[in-house]
Amino acid sequence: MKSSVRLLFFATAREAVGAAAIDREVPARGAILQALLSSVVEEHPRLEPVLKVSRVVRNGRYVSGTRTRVRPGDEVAIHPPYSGG
Amino acid sequence: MKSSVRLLFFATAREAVGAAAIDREVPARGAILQALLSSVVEEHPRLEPVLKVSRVVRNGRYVSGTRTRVRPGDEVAIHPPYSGG
Amino acid sequence: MTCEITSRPLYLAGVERHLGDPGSGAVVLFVGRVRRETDRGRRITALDYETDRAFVLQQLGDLERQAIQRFAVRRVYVIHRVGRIRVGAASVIIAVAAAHRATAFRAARFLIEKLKREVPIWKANRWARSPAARRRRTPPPPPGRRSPG
Amino acid sequence: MTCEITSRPLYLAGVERHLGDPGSGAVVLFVGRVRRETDRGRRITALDYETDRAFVLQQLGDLERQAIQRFAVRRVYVIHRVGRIRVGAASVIIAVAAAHRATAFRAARFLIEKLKREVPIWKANRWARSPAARRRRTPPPPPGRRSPG
Repeated sequence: MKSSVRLLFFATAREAVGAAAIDREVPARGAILQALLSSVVEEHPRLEPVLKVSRVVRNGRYVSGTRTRVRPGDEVAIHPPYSGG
Repeated sequence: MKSSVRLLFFATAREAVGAAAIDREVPARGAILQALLSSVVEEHPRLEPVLKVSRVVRNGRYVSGTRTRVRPGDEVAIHPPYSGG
Repeated sequence: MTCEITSRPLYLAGVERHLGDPGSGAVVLFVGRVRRETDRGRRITALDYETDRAFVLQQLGDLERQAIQRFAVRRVYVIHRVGRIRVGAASVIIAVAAAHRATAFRAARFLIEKLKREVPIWKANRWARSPAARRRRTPPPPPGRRSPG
Repeated sequence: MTCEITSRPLYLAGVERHLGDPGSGAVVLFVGRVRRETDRGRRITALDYETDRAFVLQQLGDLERQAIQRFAVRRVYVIHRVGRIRVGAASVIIAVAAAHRATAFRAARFLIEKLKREVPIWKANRWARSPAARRRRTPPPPPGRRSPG
Protein backbone atom coordinates (compact mmCIF):
# COMPACT_ATOMS: atom_id res chain seq x y z
CA MET A 1 0.00 0.00 0.00
CA LYS A 2 1.27 3.42 -0.91
CA SER A 3 1.55 5.82 1.94
CA SER A 4 2.79 8.82 0.04
CA VAL A 5 1.66 11.50 -2.40
CA ARG A 6 3.79 12.09 -5.47
CA LEU A 7 4.43 15.75 -6.32
CA LEU A 8 5.47 16.45 -9.92
CA PHE A 9 7.23 19.65 -10.91
CA PHE A 10 7.36 20.92 -14.49
CA ALA A 11 9.45 23.56 -16.25
CA THR A 12 10.35 26.45 -13.90
CA ALA A 13 8.81 24.61 -10.95
CA ARG A 14 11.22 21.73 -11.55
CA GLU A 15 14.11 24.17 -11.81
CA ALA A 16 13.11 25.83 -8.52
CA VAL A 17 12.84 22.52 -6.67
CA GLY A 18 15.79 20.86 -8.38
CA ALA A 19 13.82 17.67 -8.98
CA ALA A 20 11.05 16.51 -11.29
CA ALA A 21 9.25 14.64 -8.50
CA ILE A 22 9.13 14.42 -4.71
CA ASP A 23 7.26 11.80 -2.68
CA ARG A 24 5.70 12.95 0.60
CA GLU A 25 4.33 10.67 3.26
CA VAL A 26 0.74 11.43 4.24
CA PRO A 27 -1.53 9.81 6.81
CA ALA A 28 -4.08 7.31 5.52
CA ARG A 29 -6.90 9.80 6.14
CA GLY A 30 -5.09 12.30 3.84
CA ALA A 31 -3.66 15.77 4.23
CA ILE A 32 -4.43 19.31 3.16
CA LEU A 33 -2.73 19.94 -0.17
CA GLN A 34 -1.91 23.52 0.76
CA ALA A 35 -0.01 22.39 3.87
CA LEU A 36 1.92 19.83 1.85
CA LEU A 37 2.97 22.43 -0.71
CA SER A 38 3.93 24.87 2.05
CA SER A 39 6.30 22.31 3.49
CA VAL A 40 7.95 21.96 0.05
CA VAL A 41 8.24 25.75 -0.25
CA GLU A 42 9.97 25.87 3.13
CA GLU A 43 12.70 23.58 1.81
CA HIS A 44 12.75 25.21 -1.65
CA PRO A 45 11.99 28.92 -1.23
CA ARG A 46 12.50 29.56 -4.97
CA LEU A 47 9.34 27.57 -5.59
CA GLU A 48 7.15 30.16 -3.90
CA PRO A 49 6.87 32.74 -6.73
CA VAL A 50 6.43 29.95 -9.26
CA LEU A 51 3.69 28.31 -7.22
CA LYS A 52 1.79 31.59 -7.09
CA VAL A 53 1.34 31.60 -10.86
CA SER A 54 1.01 27.85 -11.33
CA ARG A 55 -1.99 25.63 -11.83
CA VAL A 56 -2.24 22.52 -9.70
CA VAL A 57 -3.48 19.20 -11.09
CA ARG A 58 -4.53 16.37 -8.77
CA ASN A 59 -5.05 13.00 -10.44
CA GLY A 60 -5.74 14.59 -13.81
CA ARG A 61 -7.98 17.44 -12.66
CA TYR A 62 -7.25 21.05 -11.90
CA VAL A 63 -7.79 21.87 -8.25
CA SER A 64 -7.98 25.21 -6.58
CA GLY A 65 -8.53 26.65 -3.16
CA THR A 66 -6.72 25.81 0.04
CA ARG A 67 -8.85 22.99 1.36
CA THR A 68 -8.22 20.34 -1.28
CA ARG A 69 -7.31 17.04 0.42
CA VAL A 70 -4.78 14.59 -0.93
CA ARG A 71 -4.57 10.90 0.03
CA PRO A 72 -1.90 8.26 -0.26
CA GLY A 73 -1.38 7.28 -3.90
CA ASP A 74 -2.49 10.67 -5.25
CA GLU A 75 -0.40 12.44 -7.86
CA VAL A 76 -0.17 16.22 -7.77
CA ALA A 77 1.40 18.14 -10.67
CA ILE A 78 2.58 21.74 -10.49
CA HIS A 79 2.05 23.51 -13.82
CA PRO A 80 3.73 26.89 -14.31
CA PRO A 81 2.16 29.07 -17.03
CA TYR A 82 2.07 27.17 -20.31
CA SER A 83 4.21 28.20 -23.26
CA GLY A 84 3.53 25.60 -25.94
CA GLY A 85 2.81 26.15 -29.60
CA MET B 1 1.85 39.55 -91.46
CA LYS B 2 -1.21 38.96 -89.33
CA SER B 3 -4.24 40.87 -90.33
CA SER B 4 -6.61 39.65 -87.66
CA VAL B 5 -7.40 39.98 -83.98
CA ARG B 6 -7.87 36.79 -81.99
CA LEU B 7 -10.82 36.78 -79.60
CA LEU B 8 -10.69 34.21 -76.79
CA PHE B 9 -13.78 33.10 -74.91
CA PHE B 10 -13.66 31.43 -71.50
CA ALA B 11 -16.22 29.50 -69.43
CA THR B 12 -19.76 30.78 -70.02
CA ALA B 13 -18.53 33.09 -72.79
CA ARG B 14 -17.17 30.08 -74.65
CA GLU B 15 -20.47 28.26 -74.15
CA ALA B 16 -22.41 31.24 -75.49
CA VAL B 17 -20.25 31.57 -78.60
CA GLY B 18 -19.76 27.86 -79.15
CA ALA B 19 -16.03 28.29 -79.70
CA ALA B 20 -12.99 29.02 -77.58
CA ALA B 21 -11.54 31.45 -80.14
CA ILE B 22 -12.59 33.48 -83.16
CA ASP B 23 -10.27 35.40 -85.49
CA ARG B 24 -11.54 38.68 -86.91
CA GLU B 25 -9.95 40.61 -89.74
CA VAL B 26 -9.17 44.22 -88.87
CA PRO B 27 -7.62 46.98 -90.99
CA ALA B 28 -3.90 47.68 -90.43
CA ARG B 29 -4.80 50.93 -88.65
CA GLY B 30 -6.87 48.95 -86.12
CA ALA B 31 -10.51 48.90 -85.07
CA ILE B 32 -12.60 49.88 -82.10
CA LEU B 33 -12.84 46.90 -79.74
CA GLN B 34 -16.43 47.67 -78.84
CA ALA B 35 -17.48 47.47 -82.50
CA LEU B 36 -15.66 44.19 -82.95
CA LEU B 37 -17.42 42.66 -79.95
CA SER B 38 -20.78 43.99 -81.12
CA SER B 39 -20.35 42.18 -84.39
CA VAL B 40 -19.71 38.93 -82.48
CA VAL B 41 -22.80 39.53 -80.32
CA GLU B 42 -24.88 39.94 -83.47
CA GLU B 43 -23.90 36.47 -84.57
CA HIS B 44 -24.07 34.99 -81.05
CA PRO B 45 -26.83 36.80 -79.15
CA ARG B 46 -26.32 34.57 -76.08
CA LEU B 47 -22.98 36.27 -75.58
CA GLU B 48 -24.62 39.60 -74.78
CA PRO B 49 -25.59 39.01 -71.12
CA VAL B 50 -22.26 37.30 -70.47
CA LEU B 51 -20.31 40.17 -72.00
CA LYS B 52 -22.09 42.64 -69.72
CA VAL B 53 -20.61 41.00 -66.61
CA SER B 54 -17.25 40.04 -68.13
CA ARG B 55 -13.84 41.62 -67.87
CA VAL B 56 -11.93 42.14 -71.11
CA VAL B 57 -8.19 41.52 -71.35
CA ARG B 58 -6.19 42.86 -74.30
CA ASN B 59 -2.64 41.53 -74.61
CA GLY B 60 -2.44 40.71 -70.90
CA ARG B 61 -4.06 43.87 -69.53
CA TYR B 62 -7.58 44.63 -68.45
CA VAL B 63 -9.20 47.22 -70.67
CA SER B 64 -12.38 49.15 -70.17
CA GLY B 65 -14.42 51.78 -71.94
CA THR B 66 -15.69 51.80 -75.47
CA ARG B 67 -12.84 53.48 -77.28
CA THR B 68 -10.11 50.87 -76.82
CA ARG B 69 -8.49 50.17 -80.20
CA VAL B 70 -7.26 46.76 -81.28
CA ARG B 71 -4.73 46.13 -84.03
CA PRO B 72 -3.79 43.12 -86.13
CA GLY B 73 -2.01 40.53 -83.97
CA ASP B 74 -3.76 41.58 -80.76
CA GLU B 75 -5.31 38.98 -78.50
CA VAL B 76 -8.51 39.83 -76.64
CA ALA B 77 -9.82 37.53 -73.90
CA ILE B 78 -13.38 37.63 -72.55
CA HIS B 79 -13.40 36.74 -68.83
CA PRO B 80 -16.77 36.02 -67.23
CA PRO B 81 -16.84 36.40 -63.43
CA TYR B 82 -14.17 34.25 -61.84
CA SER B 83 -15.03 31.23 -59.75
CA GLY B 84 -11.70 29.67 -58.81
CA GLY B 85 -10.57 28.45 -55.43
CA MET C 1 7.07 34.02 -53.71
CA THR C 2 5.92 31.38 -56.14
CA CYS C 3 2.72 30.58 -57.91
CA GLU C 4 1.85 27.63 -60.06
CA ILE C 5 -0.94 26.25 -62.18
CA THR C 6 -0.98 22.49 -62.63
CA SER C 7 -3.28 19.79 -63.90
CA ARG C 8 -1.86 17.26 -61.45
CA PRO C 9 -3.16 16.37 -57.97
CA LEU C 10 -2.11 18.66 -55.13
CA TYR C 11 -0.44 17.35 -51.98
CA LEU C 12 0.64 19.16 -48.86
CA ALA C 13 3.97 17.34 -49.03
CA GLY C 14 4.84 19.26 -52.18
CA VAL C 15 4.27 22.59 -50.48
CA GLU C 16 6.67 22.20 -47.58
CA ARG C 17 9.85 22.93 -49.53
CA HIS C 18 8.56 26.37 -50.53
CA LEU C 19 8.23 27.52 -46.94
CA GLY C 20 11.65 26.95 -45.42
CA ASP C 21 12.75 30.11 -43.61
CA PRO C 22 14.24 30.23 -40.11
CA GLY C 23 12.74 33.68 -39.56
CA SER C 24 9.17 32.43 -39.98
CA GLY C 25 7.64 31.15 -36.76
CA ALA C 26 4.21 30.62 -38.28
CA VAL C 27 2.86 29.03 -41.42
CA VAL C 28 -0.80 29.09 -42.35
CA LEU C 29 -2.10 26.96 -45.20
CA PHE C 30 -5.45 27.01 -46.85
CA VAL C 31 -6.55 24.01 -48.89
CA GLY C 32 -9.66 24.36 -51.04
CA ARG C 33 -11.27 21.07 -51.98
CA VAL C 34 -14.10 19.94 -54.18
CA ARG C 35 -16.94 19.36 -51.80
CA ARG C 36 -19.69 16.75 -52.11
CA GLU C 37 -22.84 18.63 -52.87
CA THR C 38 -26.29 17.98 -54.21
CA ASP C 39 -28.58 20.34 -56.01
CA ARG C 40 -32.21 19.32 -56.43
CA GLY C 41 -31.27 15.68 -56.02
CA ARG C 42 -28.38 15.79 -58.44
CA ARG C 43 -24.99 15.00 -57.05
CA ILE C 44 -21.77 16.75 -58.06
CA THR C 45 -19.05 14.20 -58.84
CA ALA C 46 -16.33 16.60 -59.95
CA LEU C 47 -15.61 20.15 -60.99
CA ASP C 48 -14.00 21.13 -64.28
CA TYR C 49 -11.59 24.02 -63.74
CA GLU C 50 -10.23 26.12 -66.56
CA THR C 51 -7.99 29.16 -66.67
CA ASP C 52 -6.57 31.76 -69.00
CA ARG C 53 -3.03 30.44 -68.92
CA ALA C 54 -1.52 33.46 -70.60
CA PHE C 55 -2.79 35.74 -67.86
CA VAL C 56 -3.28 33.74 -64.67
CA LEU C 57 0.30 33.67 -63.38
CA GLN C 58 0.61 37.40 -63.78
CA GLN C 59 -2.54 37.88 -61.70
CA LEU C 60 -1.47 35.37 -59.05
CA GLY C 61 1.97 36.95 -58.81
CA ASP C 62 0.39 40.35 -58.37
CA LEU C 63 -1.78 39.01 -55.54
CA GLU C 64 1.24 37.52 -53.82
CA ARG C 65 3.08 40.83 -54.02
CA GLN C 66 0.07 42.56 -52.50
CA ALA C 67 -0.01 40.07 -49.62
CA ILE C 68 3.70 40.47 -48.93
CA GLN C 69 3.54 44.25 -48.91
CA ARG C 70 0.33 44.50 -46.95
CA PHE C 71 1.02 41.96 -44.22
CA ALA C 72 4.81 41.86 -44.04
CA VAL C 73 4.80 38.11 -44.54
CA ARG C 74 8.00 36.35 -45.57
CA ARG C 75 6.98 33.55 -47.95
CA VAL C 76 3.93 33.05 -50.10
CA TYR C 77 3.15 30.04 -52.23
CA VAL C 78 0.00 29.45 -54.24
CA ILE C 79 -0.78 26.46 -56.44
CA HIS C 80 -4.07 25.98 -58.25
CA ARG C 81 -5.07 22.85 -60.05
CA VAL C 82 -7.07 22.94 -63.29
CA GLY C 83 -8.85 20.30 -65.36
CA ARG C 84 -11.25 17.78 -63.85
CA ILE C 85 -11.06 17.53 -60.04
CA ARG C 86 -13.09 14.89 -58.25
CA VAL C 87 -14.98 15.36 -54.98
CA GLY C 88 -12.55 15.25 -52.04
CA ALA C 89 -9.50 16.34 -54.00
CA ALA C 90 -7.76 19.69 -53.56
CA SER C 91 -8.24 22.45 -56.11
CA VAL C 92 -6.00 25.07 -54.50
CA ILE C 93 -3.35 25.36 -51.80
CA ILE C 94 -2.31 28.71 -50.41
CA ALA C 95 0.59 28.89 -47.96
CA VAL C 96 1.98 31.85 -46.06
CA ALA C 97 5.01 31.91 -43.79
CA ALA C 98 5.48 34.86 -41.45
CA ALA C 99 7.34 35.78 -38.31
CA HIS C 100 4.10 35.77 -36.32
CA ARG C 101 0.85 33.88 -36.60
CA ALA C 102 -1.55 36.82 -36.70
CA THR C 103 -0.11 38.09 -39.98
CA ALA C 104 0.09 34.60 -41.46
CA PHE C 105 -3.61 34.00 -40.76
CA ARG C 106 -4.62 37.38 -42.15
CA ALA C 107 -2.52 37.04 -45.30
CA ALA C 108 -3.80 33.53 -46.06
CA ARG C 109 -7.40 34.67 -45.71
CA PHE C 110 -6.70 37.74 -47.85
CA LEU C 111 -5.17 35.58 -50.58
CA ILE C 112 -8.04 33.13 -50.90
CA GLU C 113 -10.68 35.88 -50.90
CA LYS C 114 -8.79 37.88 -53.54
CA LEU C 115 -8.02 34.78 -55.59
CA LYS C 116 -11.70 34.01 -55.90
CA ARG C 117 -12.47 37.49 -57.19
CA GLU C 118 -9.40 38.50 -59.18
CA VAL C 119 -7.75 35.44 -60.66
CA PRO C 120 -8.98 34.12 -64.03
CA ILE C 121 -10.06 30.62 -63.06
CA TRP C 122 -13.51 29.18 -63.65
CA LYS C 123 -15.23 26.05 -62.50
CA ALA C 124 -18.16 24.13 -63.90
CA ASN C 125 -20.05 21.37 -62.09
CA ARG C 126 -20.01 17.78 -63.29
CA TRP C 127 -23.18 16.04 -62.29
CA ALA C 128 -23.89 12.41 -61.63
CA ARG C 129 -26.92 10.63 -63.12
CA SER C 130 -28.09 13.32 -65.48
CA PRO C 131 -26.80 12.93 -69.02
CA ALA C 132 -28.57 16.10 -70.15
CA ALA C 133 -26.74 18.20 -67.62
CA ARG C 134 -23.47 16.60 -68.57
CA ARG C 135 -23.80 17.70 -72.19
CA ARG C 136 -21.58 20.63 -72.93
CA ARG C 137 -21.98 22.92 -75.89
CA THR C 138 -18.22 23.19 -76.28
CA PRO C 139 -15.56 21.13 -74.59
CA PRO C 140 -12.97 23.18 -72.71
CA PRO C 141 -9.66 23.58 -74.54
CA PRO C 142 -7.07 20.97 -73.64
CA PRO C 143 -4.73 22.01 -70.82
CA GLY C 144 -1.66 23.90 -71.91
CA ARG C 145 -3.17 25.26 -75.10
CA ARG C 146 -4.18 28.81 -75.45
CA SER C 147 -6.48 28.40 -78.45
CA PRO C 148 -8.41 25.59 -80.08
CA GLY C 149 -6.10 25.70 -83.13
CA MET D 1 -10.80 14.30 -33.97
CA THR D 2 -7.28 13.25 -33.09
CA CYS D 3 -4.49 14.68 -31.03
CA GLU D 4 -0.96 13.47 -30.66
CA ILE D 5 2.24 14.24 -28.79
CA THR D 6 5.44 13.05 -30.42
CA SER D 7 9.15 13.53 -30.09
CA ARG D 8 9.67 13.03 -33.82
CA PRO D 9 9.83 15.67 -36.57
CA LEU D 10 6.51 16.93 -37.90
CA TYR D 11 5.69 16.91 -41.60
CA LEU D 12 2.65 18.17 -43.43
CA ALA D 13 2.56 14.93 -45.40
CA GLY D 14 1.65 13.05 -42.24
CA VAL D 15 -1.33 15.28 -41.60
CA GLU D 16 -3.16 14.77 -44.86
CA ARG D 17 -4.63 11.38 -44.04
CA HIS D 18 -6.43 12.78 -40.99
CA LEU D 19 -8.41 15.25 -43.07
CA GLY D 20 -10.13 13.14 -45.71
CA ASP D 21 -13.81 14.04 -45.81
CA PRO D 22 -15.82 14.73 -48.97
CA GLY D 23 -18.05 17.14 -47.06
CA SER D 24 -15.19 19.47 -46.18
CA GLY D 25 -14.50 22.05 -48.86
CA ALA D 26 -11.91 23.88 -46.79
CA VAL D 27 -8.92 22.88 -44.74
CA VAL D 28 -6.88 25.37 -42.73
CA LEU D 29 -3.57 24.35 -41.21
CA PHE D 30 -1.41 26.20 -38.77
CA VAL D 31 2.23 25.23 -38.40
CA GLY D 32 4.17 26.69 -35.49
CA ARG D 33 7.93 26.62 -35.96
CA VAL D 34 10.97 27.45 -33.89
CA ARG D 35 11.99 30.85 -35.10
CA ARG D 36 15.53 32.20 -35.32
CA GLU D 37 15.83 34.85 -32.63
CA THR D 38 18.47 36.76 -30.80
CA ASP D 39 18.29 38.29 -27.36
CA ARG D 40 21.04 40.73 -26.36
CA GLY D 41 23.38 39.24 -28.91
CA ARG D 42 22.67 35.64 -27.96
CA ARG D 43 21.20 33.42 -30.62
CA ILE D 44 18.58 30.74 -29.99
CA THR D 45 19.59 27.47 -31.64
CA ALA D 46 16.70 25.32 -30.43
CA LEU D 47 13.83 25.11 -27.99
CA ASP D 48 13.38 22.33 -25.46
CA TYR D 49 9.72 21.43 -25.16
CA GLU D 50 8.33 19.38 -22.30
CA THR D 51 4.84 18.31 -21.37
CA ASP D 52 2.83 16.60 -18.67
CA ARG D 53 2.16 13.44 -20.64
CA ALA D 54 -0.44 12.12 -18.24
CA PHE D 55 -2.59 15.19 -18.71
CA VAL D 56 -1.83 16.75 -22.08
CA LEU D 57 -3.94 14.53 -24.33
CA GLN D 58 -6.96 15.04 -22.14
CA GLN D 59 -6.55 18.81 -22.44
CA LEU D 60 -5.94 18.70 -26.18
CA GLY D 61 -8.95 16.45 -26.68
CA ASP D 62 -11.08 18.86 -24.69
CA LEU D 63 -9.92 21.74 -26.87
CA GLU D 64 -10.76 19.82 -30.03
CA ARG D 65 -14.25 19.10 -28.74
CA GLN D 66 -14.73 22.79 -27.99
CA ALA D 67 -13.64 23.73 -31.52
CA ILE D 68 -15.99 21.21 -33.11
CA GLN D 69 -18.97 22.34 -31.05
CA ARG D 70 -18.29 26.03 -31.37
CA PHE D 71 -17.49 26.27 -35.06
CA ALA D 72 -19.28 23.27 -36.56
CA VAL D 73 -16.09 22.04 -38.16
CA ARG D 74 -15.89 18.46 -39.38
CA ARG D 75 -12.34 17.28 -38.65
CA VAL D 76 -9.72 18.47 -36.19
CA TYR D 77 -6.19 17.19 -35.91
CA VAL D 78 -3.50 18.51 -33.57
CA ILE D 79 0.03 17.20 -33.20
CA HIS D 80 2.63 18.77 -30.91
CA ARG D 81 6.26 17.81 -30.85
CA VAL D 82 8.25 17.73 -27.61
CA GLY D 83 11.94 17.39 -26.80
CA ARG D 84 14.62 19.46 -28.50
CA ILE D 85 13.43 21.26 -31.64
CA ARG D 86 15.92 23.15 -33.76
CA VAL D 87 15.35 26.53 -35.39
CA GLY D 88 13.28 26.11 -38.56
CA ALA D 89 11.58 22.88 -37.49
CA ALA D 90 7.89 22.61 -36.66
CA SER D 91 6.74 22.36 -33.05
CA VAL D 92 3.01 22.08 -33.67
CA ILE D 93 0.58 21.44 -36.51
CA ILE D 94 -3.10 22.22 -36.17
CA ALA D 95 -5.47 21.22 -38.95
CA VAL D 96 -9.18 21.88 -39.33
CA ALA D 97 -11.46 20.65 -42.09
CA ALA D 98 -14.86 22.28 -42.50
CA ALA D 99 -17.58 22.69 -45.09
CA HIS D 100 -16.67 26.36 -45.54
CA ARG D 101 -13.48 28.34 -45.21
CA ALA D 102 -14.65 30.99 -42.75
CA THR D 103 -15.26 28.42 -40.04
CA ALA D 104 -12.04 26.55 -40.80
CA PHE D 105 -10.00 29.76 -40.40
CA ARG D 106 -11.77 30.71 -37.19
CA ALA D 107 -11.44 27.28 -35.62
CA ALA D 108 -7.73 26.98 -36.46
CA ARG D 109 -7.03 30.37 -34.90
CA PHE D 110 -9.12 29.46 -31.84
CA LEU D 111 -7.19 26.23 -31.40
CA ILE D 112 -3.71 27.72 -31.47
CA GLU D 113 -4.66 30.57 -29.13
CA LYS D 114 -6.27 28.17 -26.66
CA LEU D 115 -3.47 25.65 -26.95
CA LYS D 116 -0.95 28.26 -25.88
CA ARG D 117 -2.94 29.10 -22.78
CA GLU D 118 -4.56 25.84 -21.74
CA VAL D 119 -2.40 22.93 -22.76
CA PRO D 120 0.42 21.78 -20.43
CA ILE D 121 3.41 22.28 -22.69
CA TRP D 122 6.45 24.36 -21.82
CA LYS D 123 9.41 25.54 -23.80
CA ALA D 124 12.86 26.67 -22.75
CA ASN D 125 15.39 28.44 -24.97
CA ARG D 126 18.65 26.84 -25.97
CA TRP D 127 21.26 29.48 -26.60
CA ALA D 128 24.33 29.46 -28.79
CA ARG D 129 27.73 30.67 -27.54
CA SER D 130 26.91 31.08 -23.88
CA PRO D 131 27.80 28.07 -21.75
CA ALA D 132 26.47 29.74 -18.62
CA ALA D 133 23.03 30.12 -20.13
CA ARG D 134 23.10 26.54 -21.30
CA ARG D 135 23.55 25.18 -17.78
CA ARG D 136 20.38 23.74 -16.40
CA ARG D 137 19.75 23.06 -12.76
CA THR D 138 17.85 19.88 -13.59
CA PRO D 139 17.65 18.12 -16.91
CA PRO D 140 14.09 17.54 -18.13
CA PRO D 141 12.82 14.01 -17.64
CA PRO D 142 13.35 11.73 -20.65
CA PRO D 143 10.37 11.63 -23.02
CA GLY D 144 7.74 9.07 -22.19
CA ARG D 145 8.46 8.95 -18.48
CA ARG D 146 6.22 10.50 -15.94
CA SER D 147 8.73 10.70 -13.09
CA PRO D 148 12.48 10.73 -12.75
CA GLY D 149 12.46 7.25 -11.14
